[in-house]
Amino acid sequence: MSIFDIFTNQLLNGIVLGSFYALVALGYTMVFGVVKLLNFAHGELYMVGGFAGFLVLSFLAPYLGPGWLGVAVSLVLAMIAVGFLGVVIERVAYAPMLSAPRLSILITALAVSLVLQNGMLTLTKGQYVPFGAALGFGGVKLGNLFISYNQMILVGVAAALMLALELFVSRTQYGRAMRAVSVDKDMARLMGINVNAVIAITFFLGSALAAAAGSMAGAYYGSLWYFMGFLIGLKAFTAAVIGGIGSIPGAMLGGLILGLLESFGTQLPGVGSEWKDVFSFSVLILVLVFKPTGLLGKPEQERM
Amino acid sequence: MRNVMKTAAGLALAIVLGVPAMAQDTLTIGIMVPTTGSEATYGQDMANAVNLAIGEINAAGGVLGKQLTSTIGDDGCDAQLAVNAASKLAASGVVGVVGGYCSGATVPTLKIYGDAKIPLIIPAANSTKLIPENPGNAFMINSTGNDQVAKAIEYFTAKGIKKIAIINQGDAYSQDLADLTKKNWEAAGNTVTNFEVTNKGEQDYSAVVTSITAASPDAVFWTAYYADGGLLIRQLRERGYQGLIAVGDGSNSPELFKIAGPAAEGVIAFSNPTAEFLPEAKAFAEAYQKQFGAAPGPYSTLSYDAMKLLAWALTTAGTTDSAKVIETLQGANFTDTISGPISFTPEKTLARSNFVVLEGKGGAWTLAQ
Amino acid sequence: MSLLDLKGVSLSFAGSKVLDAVDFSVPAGRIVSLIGPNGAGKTSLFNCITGFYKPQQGSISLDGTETLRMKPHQVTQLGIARTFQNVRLFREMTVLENVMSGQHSRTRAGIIDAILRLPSQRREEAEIRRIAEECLSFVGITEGWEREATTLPYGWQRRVEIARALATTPRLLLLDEPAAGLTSGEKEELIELIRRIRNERDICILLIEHDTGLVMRLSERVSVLDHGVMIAEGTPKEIQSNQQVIEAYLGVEEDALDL
Amino acid sequence: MAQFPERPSAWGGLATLLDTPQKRYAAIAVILVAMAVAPYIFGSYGTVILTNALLYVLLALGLNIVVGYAGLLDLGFAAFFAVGAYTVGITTLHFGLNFWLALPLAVLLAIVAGVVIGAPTLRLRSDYLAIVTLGFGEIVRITARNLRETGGASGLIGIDSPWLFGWHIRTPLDFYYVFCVLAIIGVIASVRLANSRLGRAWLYVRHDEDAAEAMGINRVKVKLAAYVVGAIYGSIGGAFFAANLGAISPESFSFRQSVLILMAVILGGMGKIPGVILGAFIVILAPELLRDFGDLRLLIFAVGLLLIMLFRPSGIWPARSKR
Repeated sequence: MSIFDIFTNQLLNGIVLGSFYALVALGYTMVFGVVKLLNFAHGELYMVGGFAGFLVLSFLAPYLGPGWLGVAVSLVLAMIAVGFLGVVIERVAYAPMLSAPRLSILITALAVSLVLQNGMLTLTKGQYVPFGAALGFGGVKLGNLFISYNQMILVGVAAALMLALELFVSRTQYGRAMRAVSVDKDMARLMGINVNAVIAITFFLGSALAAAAGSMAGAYYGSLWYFMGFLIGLKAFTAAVIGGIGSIPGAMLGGLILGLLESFGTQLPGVGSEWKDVFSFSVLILVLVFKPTGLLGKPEQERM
Repeated sequence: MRNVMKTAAGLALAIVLGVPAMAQDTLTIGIMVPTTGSEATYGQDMANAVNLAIGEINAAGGVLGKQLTSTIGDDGCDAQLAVNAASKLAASGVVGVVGGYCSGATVPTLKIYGDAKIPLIIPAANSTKLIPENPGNAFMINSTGNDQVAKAIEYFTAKGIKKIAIINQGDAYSQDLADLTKKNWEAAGNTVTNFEVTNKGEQDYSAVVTSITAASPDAVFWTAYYADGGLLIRQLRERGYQGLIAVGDGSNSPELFKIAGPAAEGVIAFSNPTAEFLPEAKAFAEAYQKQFGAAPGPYSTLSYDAMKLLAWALTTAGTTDSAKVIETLQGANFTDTISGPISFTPEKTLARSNFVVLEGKGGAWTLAQ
Repeated sequence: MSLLDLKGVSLSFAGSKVLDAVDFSVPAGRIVSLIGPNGAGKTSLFNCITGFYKPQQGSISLDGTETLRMKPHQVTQLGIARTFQNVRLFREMTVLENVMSGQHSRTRAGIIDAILRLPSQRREEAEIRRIAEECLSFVGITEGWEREATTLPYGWQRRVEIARALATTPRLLLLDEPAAGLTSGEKEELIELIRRIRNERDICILLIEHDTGLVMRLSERVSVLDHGVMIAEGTPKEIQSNQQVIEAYLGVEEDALDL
Repeated sequence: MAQFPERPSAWGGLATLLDTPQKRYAAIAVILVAMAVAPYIFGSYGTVILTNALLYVLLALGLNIVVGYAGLLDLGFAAFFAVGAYTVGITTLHFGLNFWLALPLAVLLAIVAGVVIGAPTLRLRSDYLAIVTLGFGEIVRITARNLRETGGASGLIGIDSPWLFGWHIRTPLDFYYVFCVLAIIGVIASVRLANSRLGRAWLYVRHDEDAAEAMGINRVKVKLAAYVVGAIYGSIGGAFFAANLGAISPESFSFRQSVLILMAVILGGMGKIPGVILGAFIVILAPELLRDFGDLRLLIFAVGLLLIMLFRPSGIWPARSKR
């Protein structure tokens, strides 16, 4: 392989990985934008989404087959189920806490994350679960670059979901209400916006996106594990902050940047896979020190 | 109110921390494995196998006229939790302990079992770093990393391989194996094209795969566990890597095939003897499947043998006195195993290399030619 | 000789001008008021003087020392103290602890002194306490020092805030609408207190106030800010008859000026 | 003015409960005696667990200064714990340094690390600070995992236990008493800091940064002081942790460790010293108490944690005395 081939291959790797990060980062950023909460349980929703997709697929596979059709249907159902789970979590765990000290909410989120993680540990007895999708190996070869159909579909679906979200937030009445709540909750309430409904929709969408990422990851990579949400949760959190937390395009950009940083970091001499994460986190810290609001975040409000 | 709370808290502490009363008509075996945390899968496989052995021993009349029971000390593959678990097992009057999966978590417990003079049989943990820390009561029945590396290099050399890529997972076991392989492989005048580290639970290995295929080594050696190994193998083959793929003994589980699918065809594993290809272990594998509804894990056979060995040592010594039991173990030449005879070096490691070479064929491991 | 000098101070947020080339000075030993309609930029000017906002242009100096690039805590250290428009006492802390905060920049005990309770640290603590108590007594709060500050009646909280500012031993004290929300009796006490601060402690006073009656009685000089521009300066009498000032008030908001 | 509540203090409601010196001395005496005899009541396993709990008391007190006093959300506290442990491990193993010489070195390195990471980041918003500290924690762990000097993933093995005036601190019982002393010193230092100029400044900054600055307080400097004090606590804990276990590996300093310490601080009630102590005991004892539940115990612990947060969001320890 030439340097160019390596470059294009790593570019592709970074885009695929970045799509997952971006989908999960979107949930972080939406929830933060609307309720100013770092939802630590978000990575676990990705994990639960993966398992939900697996469960639905194992029921549907006899009828729809384990190919993309079955996966697509189970993806949608998993998104809906986990979306509701996200709403339930918000109602049960976060809503009563919104007036409590900030740190308490954060710990509650950590507790929710532990409940989901260890609940799944108990259910699966810690075993890896093969997802059971059969997606085939086909693809297109461009010189030394092989792009599989799976990768195309995956990136395509991720992009479509993100575009749909962007349209929802910028064009619909709910999206406008969401933005109003994120600017000033009390003012939005005075203007007759049902703030609780907006929060519920936000959690639903964010959780559903994480579930979409989880299901797709299960289908694409092939296995599920109760602990799989932790690492991607951390990475998506990083992506959201790099892009500017609270900003939807920022989350997408941050996800993509982090994915590319990791894939090129692996290839860089002196970084390599061994130091890849140190590299990513160092970039994160540098971004925050020199551009504290992230790349696309709004500048901090003037004080006083 | 405050006083009531305090008293209640004190009482709860006393109840829980207090030494539980031991029934006199049974002997308790401690099992120290991770049953929570990231390594829970493997720990559960091992605990199951030990309990299977205990069931059989009890059915055959028990040991020293008493039935065996077991108690699990979850070490969570974490040094601190392991110390707690070991202290609890040591304080609960176990006659012996079978356990030790994560080398890093096992090391700090050696001192505790040593101080409590409890015989410890380690079925899995095989980092060479355990050897100098052994106070004399611990016996490693898995061949050490040195043996595995020797086997791997022997195999690669025989296949005419010159350039290899080594990938580990950044944990004590797989890093030790990777480091030893790199050192000995380069000492033999060969090349290591890539030395990569992945994170556990990271599903996307595409960047590493690209990096490896760009360097086009003759073989890829994955030194860590099957769950992530399966994903890596799949991604290597999907990206058109044509060379040999070899895995260490942490990946010798049949589960590898479920995760990697057809990509695992032709994969080579250097393995301690696992159940499915050992003729002696057929009955064991069936019993295991029946009782636990899953195939045995990578260290199930050794855990089973470890329990059998401990029972044998207790019976042969004729007492639970630990000095006698340890002495018996040191002189053991125990053949009633499913993974091959067990005897020990003066360092209390397995006297022979038990490594075999396996090959993935038709979704199962077979002995390689 | 003026204590505080502002020359050509301009401040804008996101393109809109909040302060436009403001020239302003506070003569030593005087009580000066800054008035103007809502949104004229009075509090912004305060924030510039105390270092919270960084004006894009101009110069601000206290007794000849340039403060424009200083951080708020450095400005305080230099001798400018302030109160806030909406009282900002430290929650969950006692009255005394609130006032003790003023002495922070005048003391130096660090981590090691505190852990070892060195004699110097204990002396310093006693001194901080003494000054805080003295400042509280000065503003007329002689009891309830161990109460949580934010549970005090509103008028008291205002005075605690003044005591807290006094505890920084300032040369110039900025009061942002000190009479807002006070009863008429309390306002009388406030006038008395502000005069005492100047007379007994030799601290120069600059206040923002909407209660024009109070301003006229108390101030020795008055400056008027409108739309970020300083439109008039003079004695209370001069300001009362200044046509531009009257127009500014009438033109913007009728209720802003309760003459 | 008795109808107004007194302000909550670092002691929670204890100050009003133990309102006379006699009661206080009696309480202290009871606690000291209980600490002294505990190992003989709870046996060897109990001693190990209690030692662990005391280590967590120390770590949680340190993090409490950062989170509870100064209000800085630190998700990478284990990094300082690691700095202490590895400094002692490396210097005693590779350079043959005496433990008591390695200890101040560990503290010094923690201070340097605290300043290097804190100085540029402490002006950030709290959410960003959380992720920066998290990233820093991961960087430290991965670095420890990758370097040969730190023993890689296997970590360092065979760290000598220290001698003190001819006493070889070696057995679990020895270490129990050492950690008792450390915890007591930790409590005293925390109380003294809380009641000092700096301790008050932390609270001022936490409650209202602007008002604090207007009072002449340099918020970055004050926060940095809190961060550094926390780092010192962490590194001392780490140093003795290394000496006690004799073996350290990167996995002991993971994000989970940071979260566990943070939980100790918040469960009991941050900013309240008895609460933090209680929290440390809960996070160590609860998983041990639930050991018999096997797999389920982490789930039970997690659910319990969630319930506590929902029903007592500011921690278990009461803020005020309810006489």
